[in-house]
Amino acid sequence: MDELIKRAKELLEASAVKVVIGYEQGTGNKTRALFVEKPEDAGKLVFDSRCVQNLAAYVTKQEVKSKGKMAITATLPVMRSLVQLASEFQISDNNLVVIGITPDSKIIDFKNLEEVEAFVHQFQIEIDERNKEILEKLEKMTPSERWNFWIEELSPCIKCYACRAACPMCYCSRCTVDFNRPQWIPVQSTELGNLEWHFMRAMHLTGRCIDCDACANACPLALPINLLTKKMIVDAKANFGTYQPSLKGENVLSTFKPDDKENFIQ
Amino acid sequence: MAEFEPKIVAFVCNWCTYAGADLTGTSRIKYATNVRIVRFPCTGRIDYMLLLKAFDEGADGIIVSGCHPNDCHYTSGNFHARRRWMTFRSMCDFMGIDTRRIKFSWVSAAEGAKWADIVNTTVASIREIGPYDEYKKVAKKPVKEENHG
Amino acid sequence: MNIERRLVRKNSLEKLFEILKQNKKSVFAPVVKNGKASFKTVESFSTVAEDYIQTTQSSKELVFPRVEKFLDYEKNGKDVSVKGFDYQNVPDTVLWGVRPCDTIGFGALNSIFNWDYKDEIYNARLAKTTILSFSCNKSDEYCFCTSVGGNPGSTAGSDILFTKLGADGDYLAEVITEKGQAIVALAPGLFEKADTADKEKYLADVPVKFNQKEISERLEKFFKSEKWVEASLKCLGCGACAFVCPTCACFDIQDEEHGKTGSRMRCWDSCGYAQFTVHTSGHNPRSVQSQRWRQRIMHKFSYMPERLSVYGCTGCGRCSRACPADMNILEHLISIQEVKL
Amino acid sequence: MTLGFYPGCSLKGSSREYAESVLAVAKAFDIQIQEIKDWNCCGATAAHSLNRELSLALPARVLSLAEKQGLTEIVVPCAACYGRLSSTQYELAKNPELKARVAEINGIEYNGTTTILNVIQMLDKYVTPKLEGRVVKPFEHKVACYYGCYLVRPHEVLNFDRVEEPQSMDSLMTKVGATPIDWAFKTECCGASLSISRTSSVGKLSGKIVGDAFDRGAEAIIVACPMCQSNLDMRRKEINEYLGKKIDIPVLYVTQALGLAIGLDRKSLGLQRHFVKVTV
Amino acid sequence: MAKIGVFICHCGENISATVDCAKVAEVVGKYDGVAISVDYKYMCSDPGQTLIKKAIVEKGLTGVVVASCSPRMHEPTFRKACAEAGLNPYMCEMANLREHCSWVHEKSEATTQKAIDLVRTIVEKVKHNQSLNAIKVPVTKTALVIGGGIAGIQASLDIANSGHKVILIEKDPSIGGHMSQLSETFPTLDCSQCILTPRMVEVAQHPNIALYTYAELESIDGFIGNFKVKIRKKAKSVDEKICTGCGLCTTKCPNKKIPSEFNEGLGNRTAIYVPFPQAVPNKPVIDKTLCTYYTKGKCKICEKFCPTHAIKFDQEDEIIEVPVGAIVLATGFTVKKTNFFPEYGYGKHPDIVTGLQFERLASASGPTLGEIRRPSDGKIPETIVFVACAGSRDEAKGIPYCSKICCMYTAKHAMLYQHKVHGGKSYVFYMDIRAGGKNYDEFVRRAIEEDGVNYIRGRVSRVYEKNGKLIVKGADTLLGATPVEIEADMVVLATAGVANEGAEELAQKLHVSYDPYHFFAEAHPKLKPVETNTAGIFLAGACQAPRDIPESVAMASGAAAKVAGLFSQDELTREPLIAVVNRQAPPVFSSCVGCFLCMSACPYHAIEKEEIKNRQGEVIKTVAKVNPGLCQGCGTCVAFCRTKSIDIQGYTHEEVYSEVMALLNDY
Repeated sequence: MDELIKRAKELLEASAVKVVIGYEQGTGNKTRALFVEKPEDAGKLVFDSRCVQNLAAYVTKQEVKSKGKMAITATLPVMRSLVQLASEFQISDNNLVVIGITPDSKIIDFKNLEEVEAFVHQFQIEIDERNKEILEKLEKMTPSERWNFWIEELSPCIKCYACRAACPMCYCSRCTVDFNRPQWIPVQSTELGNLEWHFMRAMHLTGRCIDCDACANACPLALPINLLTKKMIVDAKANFGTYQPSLKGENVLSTFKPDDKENFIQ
Repeated sequence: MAEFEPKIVAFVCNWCTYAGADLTGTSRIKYATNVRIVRFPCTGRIDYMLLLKAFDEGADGIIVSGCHPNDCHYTSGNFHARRRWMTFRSMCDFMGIDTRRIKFSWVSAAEGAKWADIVNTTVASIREIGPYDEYKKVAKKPVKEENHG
Repeated sequence: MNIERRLVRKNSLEKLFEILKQNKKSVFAPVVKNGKASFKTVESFSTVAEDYIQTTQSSKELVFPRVEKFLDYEKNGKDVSVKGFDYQNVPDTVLWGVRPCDTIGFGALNSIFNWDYKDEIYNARLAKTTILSFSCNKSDEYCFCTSVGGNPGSTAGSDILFTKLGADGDYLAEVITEKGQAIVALAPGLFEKADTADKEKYLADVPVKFNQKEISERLEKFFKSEKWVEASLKCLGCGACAFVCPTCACFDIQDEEHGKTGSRMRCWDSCGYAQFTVHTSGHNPRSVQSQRWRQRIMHKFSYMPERLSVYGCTGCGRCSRACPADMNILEHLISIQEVKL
Repeated sequence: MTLGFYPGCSLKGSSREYAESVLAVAKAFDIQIQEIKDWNCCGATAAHSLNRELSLALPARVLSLAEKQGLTEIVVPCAACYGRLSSTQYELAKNPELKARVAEINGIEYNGTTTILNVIQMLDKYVTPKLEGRVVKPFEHKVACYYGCYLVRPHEVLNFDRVEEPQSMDSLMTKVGATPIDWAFKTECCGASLSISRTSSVGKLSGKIVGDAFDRGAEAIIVACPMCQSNLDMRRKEINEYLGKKIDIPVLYVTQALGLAIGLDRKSLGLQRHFVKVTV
Repeated sequence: MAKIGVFICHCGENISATVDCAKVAEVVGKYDGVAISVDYKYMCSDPGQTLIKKAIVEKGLTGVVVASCSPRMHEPTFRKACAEAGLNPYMCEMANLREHCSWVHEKSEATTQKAIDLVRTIVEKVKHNQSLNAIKVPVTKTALVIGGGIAGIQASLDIANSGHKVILIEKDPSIGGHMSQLSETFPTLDCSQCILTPRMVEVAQHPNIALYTYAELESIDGFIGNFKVKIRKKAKSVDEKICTGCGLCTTKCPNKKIPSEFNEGLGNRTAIYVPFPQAVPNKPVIDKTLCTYYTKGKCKICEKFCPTHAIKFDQEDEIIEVPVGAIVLATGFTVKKTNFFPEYGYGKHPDIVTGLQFERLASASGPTLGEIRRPSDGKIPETIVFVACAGSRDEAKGIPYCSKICCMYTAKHAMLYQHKVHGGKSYVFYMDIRAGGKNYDEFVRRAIEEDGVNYIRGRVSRVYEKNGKLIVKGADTLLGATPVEIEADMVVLATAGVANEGAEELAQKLHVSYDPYHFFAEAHPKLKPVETNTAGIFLAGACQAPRDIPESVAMASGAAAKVAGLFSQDELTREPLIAVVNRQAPPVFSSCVGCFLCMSACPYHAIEKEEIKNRQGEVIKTVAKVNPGLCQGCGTCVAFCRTKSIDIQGYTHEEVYSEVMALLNDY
């Protein structure tokens, strides 16, 4: 942690960056995002196991960007998000410095996003056992059982879009739900509105989601919406091969293989 | 009561399946009246949300059809479509949407007979499965009970 | 009328509940699901949550639902027929187990829905609602009702307020309104005479954290402050705070059309959303998040007191608990108080 | 490792030396050989011209037995047997009904999971990798590698080596010190099926083969098929009559040549059984 | 407020036989926004169209729905009619009541109901249609022709003669291609060079043609009418302007033993060389890979002897960029070479040659000055065997297709041999004789009947050398498959014609699709034989499939006609059914967030990045922009865009959405 603070200080003193994005002690024994602009404030930075919020969500935020070049303390999920964002031209080495934090909490410096990519690629994106089991349980159900499961699970959704706001990949300035000619997704928080919103959210994240669980963590009602994206990851792996964010930007839905295998088209 | 007549919407590409369906007509091959065709330039244009919309509005079944792989008028639209369908279909299945009601097929401009066959088999199978009440129940009800309305 | 004090035995609550059901009242009470308490229409007493500080969402959706259908219409060729809101079937409801910081909230909602145009649907729902609140015997660091003119045992807005006398004790029922009386009348046996029991010592201790009036005054001079940006940088711009809030009442009118038939409905909306104030021209008077955050605070602590002479905050702390980015409203209010002007 | 072994009829009769040499070499490289128990004739070459089901049932039974006896991989030294077994596996894989029918005929389950190796494939897979340093008496002779028709045909079934210009045996021979000649009859027919009925035409067909090999200076002909061997060896009298001269270059099995190179004794390789004296 | 006119066609009996047209018209007439709804016997007839035009004018219609046959049949007809009446043609849509309804269903309530649904759907669509205008893109009236073989030459000349500029690039030092290597040509046996060289000279001298030999396509960019191509002019090490082409250098070059490509390795050339005497341009180039100076660092003899000091060792590759409006691909083909056929001994024995090599032997300008002599010892072969289909039509060899020209040139070869070697014996092994074409079969018959060539129907199993003779073993399938053995002095293999090395890369460079054998793919096998799937790029000659000279020339002229047609207009007008990225008022500018996933989805590379700048010129945001010249309107990007920022005209979100709504709801 001291080293993290040291790095932040250095960057700010050398005015290599205008702002360092990290974590600070929050309320209710939570940690939360901190934006350090003065070297003397670097001391507020903390890092520990509670720091799970995906800070990459901030690098595309207008007011954060307007601060100028930024440095971000990036855990593995954050780094993955950054690579994906870079592949979608949302960030570049010119406006970002990555202070990596390895899974074993070591600080690691990167010259550029290529290095971040290389680092990220050492780790496979794997669905954790607990959720694997849940997925399997769901897959064992009959379609109707699954249908009822989701209608029930999603019915409390109040459409606050915290899931969207917390997701680094949901940086669109106009989300499909805000599109009203025609109104693709019902605005109202009804069974249908909720179903279609979460359906589409997961589809839009297919091949882009890096499984950080930010959506589920953000949900004030603790809905298991990350199961949907996890399912998509499992599928993408199975159908389209390796699953890694890549600067080459080969999204599974914007690319194809002539020999993609499927068994349902007549 | 009268036999259940499924409502089926077909989303097809202009160059292969639409033309194929034209051929079915010019060859005077008869098929069930239940299907209504919506024409797209290419399967690549077909937005999966539209398929859900069809269910929202009360479709009992859906046909999506375009050029065979490698025959796409736009060289690769159908390849993109195929990937999209693969993902869409498993997403549907995972959320419990009845994938038996969505028939995907390749029908070329020369396969008039195949088109008739696709339509007839789909109509038959949907007839057997019955109306998609599960979805309609949710879709046609804008306000939930919990809201005391 | 003056408040009538009765004693209700702890095991009589269930009886009361059953009597309410027998009298065809729909009961809206907190239920715990995956760790979160939230209001639901409940059928059996056993499902009602006992031990919770606060529900995730406020009880406002009872009178101001997420989606309120105003009317159905049907086009026949070139003419249209409309079927309006069905006031007859608004269910007779008992709101069970709300906290004083929610009941106070109804005050705010009333003034929002009645300051000029009288919102008939809202009023109809409220008229059919009897509020049985339970005062708080514990609190957490997010609570600050006492700083905004409430307190854990406040009777404001309730028809009957129950206060648990001791961990294992009976309940003091303060019957405040006729509606309250009506409930008592349904089960007179359950409401015994109460000796002068003192509820105060059983109430949670919620220290006052700031001076509300001072905040309001400061805010008027505070509009242009840099603080807003600093304070809201971590705000992600979702609507969680507004949707869980007992007094937020922003909405959006939606039409849903299916061919010749369709319906018009009122849906919750939030000033936190980037699109909330976008004009057709594309211009957005609140183009960045800090402006939206400012709007939220100003609205609750400056505009509402000024226009409606009620505060838009009950100190329930829900927004802080629900915020995915830990935007703690209490924290911000305190900091506003500390800023040199 | 254990390798299943399907000798087929010839290796038990007229071509025992082939079996001997195969086993000898296997032993030398500690490959456990386990003969398939209760095996039957593969049906070559008569069956498949007479009765399709029979021609499939016979090899299928052998393969079923291998499966049953837990032999995932078998070596089939006789090129004809190799051809029949492979074709059967190929055809049954393509045709489930037939597969079922055949299983029904044989009364044993058939999955078609066995890997079938011809002798060269076996050597390439299990011997050549370990050959380094084992060659004590390099087989320093000009040799004509003769593949015959069965070993490499039909290609879509066996998909082994180049149909018209096979190389596998040549490269194997080079590895043991021999110099393969470039000649024209690598895959010509020796007349096997006429060996008894029209011996004269065997003289003609095999004659061309031996003649060309000899003309191009071969000191020995190397084969991997008992029929080829017996024709080129046993029918040398007719061959010489046809050619009108006396040619006495020996015809060795690839395993014999290899055996010699790694210093196995001639008897264990059955060299004494040849008609044309093995001088090399 | 929409005023839609609906016109139900009976199509004689075709529709009205099973659909109650009057009822359809009546029901639809009641719908909101429908101003007029009528049925008529033949809408496409003159009175029918007049009916529509009148309604447009009198009722001031904002949209028209014609419910009749398939839009694939009459959409243009009715859109034209509407345009004539002053309605934007794209406000007219068709409901397909014939092919998709009346013809495929029996007469019934359901059929009529379906008709009503179909019409309603299109009515709702038209309500959301927008007026569209045809897209215009400027045309650069210069054509690039790639490949200087007969096809390229013909195409260049035809385009140039129609008054347009042509840039012809050829990778070799001279144009002429395979045709210049041929001796005589079938079926007339006139000398190839004699008919070709005048054309070559014409190319060199044509005022409208810029010829770059020893040059290759480096890169391409842009779209129909507006390509930008980079051409690499490989260093010739000789200054063409100074060089007089005297050829002294070539005689002096010490490096004389280089197998000549032109002579298919049967003759030699020097390191500084002119590929053949009639080469155009007739000026030498230095082969850097083999020149002693370039390889060893000293020599420069040519430089010493050059009377005009034209040798420039320091010359370097030059890259020029030129704008062109159309491209003709005429890169030709090649023939399969060594050890493709070990059993035929090719590459093992010098006297086993390819057809192309035989052409050189038979050619008066060839290494033997036209005498048929075998490469090994120069003896005149007394017996010669020709093997047709050496590789072609042979699945096992991976070439299932017919190389098409072999039957003819093999007959020609045999004929030439018989003419040149009196008393010589020639045999041709063949599968079938494919001599379709004017005077082709007669030609083959002549070879057999008059010149006594022995045709043997059967395949050759192997060719091997035995005591100085080439033994050809085969079968005669017409004589009961009896084995045949011929002792020949020489064997000629009609090896398969295959695509050039690098054809695949070139195709990818140009976004032209190609078949499994790397021949370039035509846009339509019947109706668009010279177009490719990339607008503005055309095909000529054997780069598309093996072709003989007349076909190549015809194709070249066809391609040239297409180019001339394209150049005949100053602007291209295209259907406006293309994708567009939305633009909004500042500060938003566009809802596009610039993730550019659409870029990788677009099959036509039609999506570009556009930087939106403020007055100070600072980039505010980068958004997608569709290049209207490249976009073909497939809409893949549309379905892919998360923010729904791209829409496709003619099939907009609102249009297709309202169609689905209309299909499933009552109105």
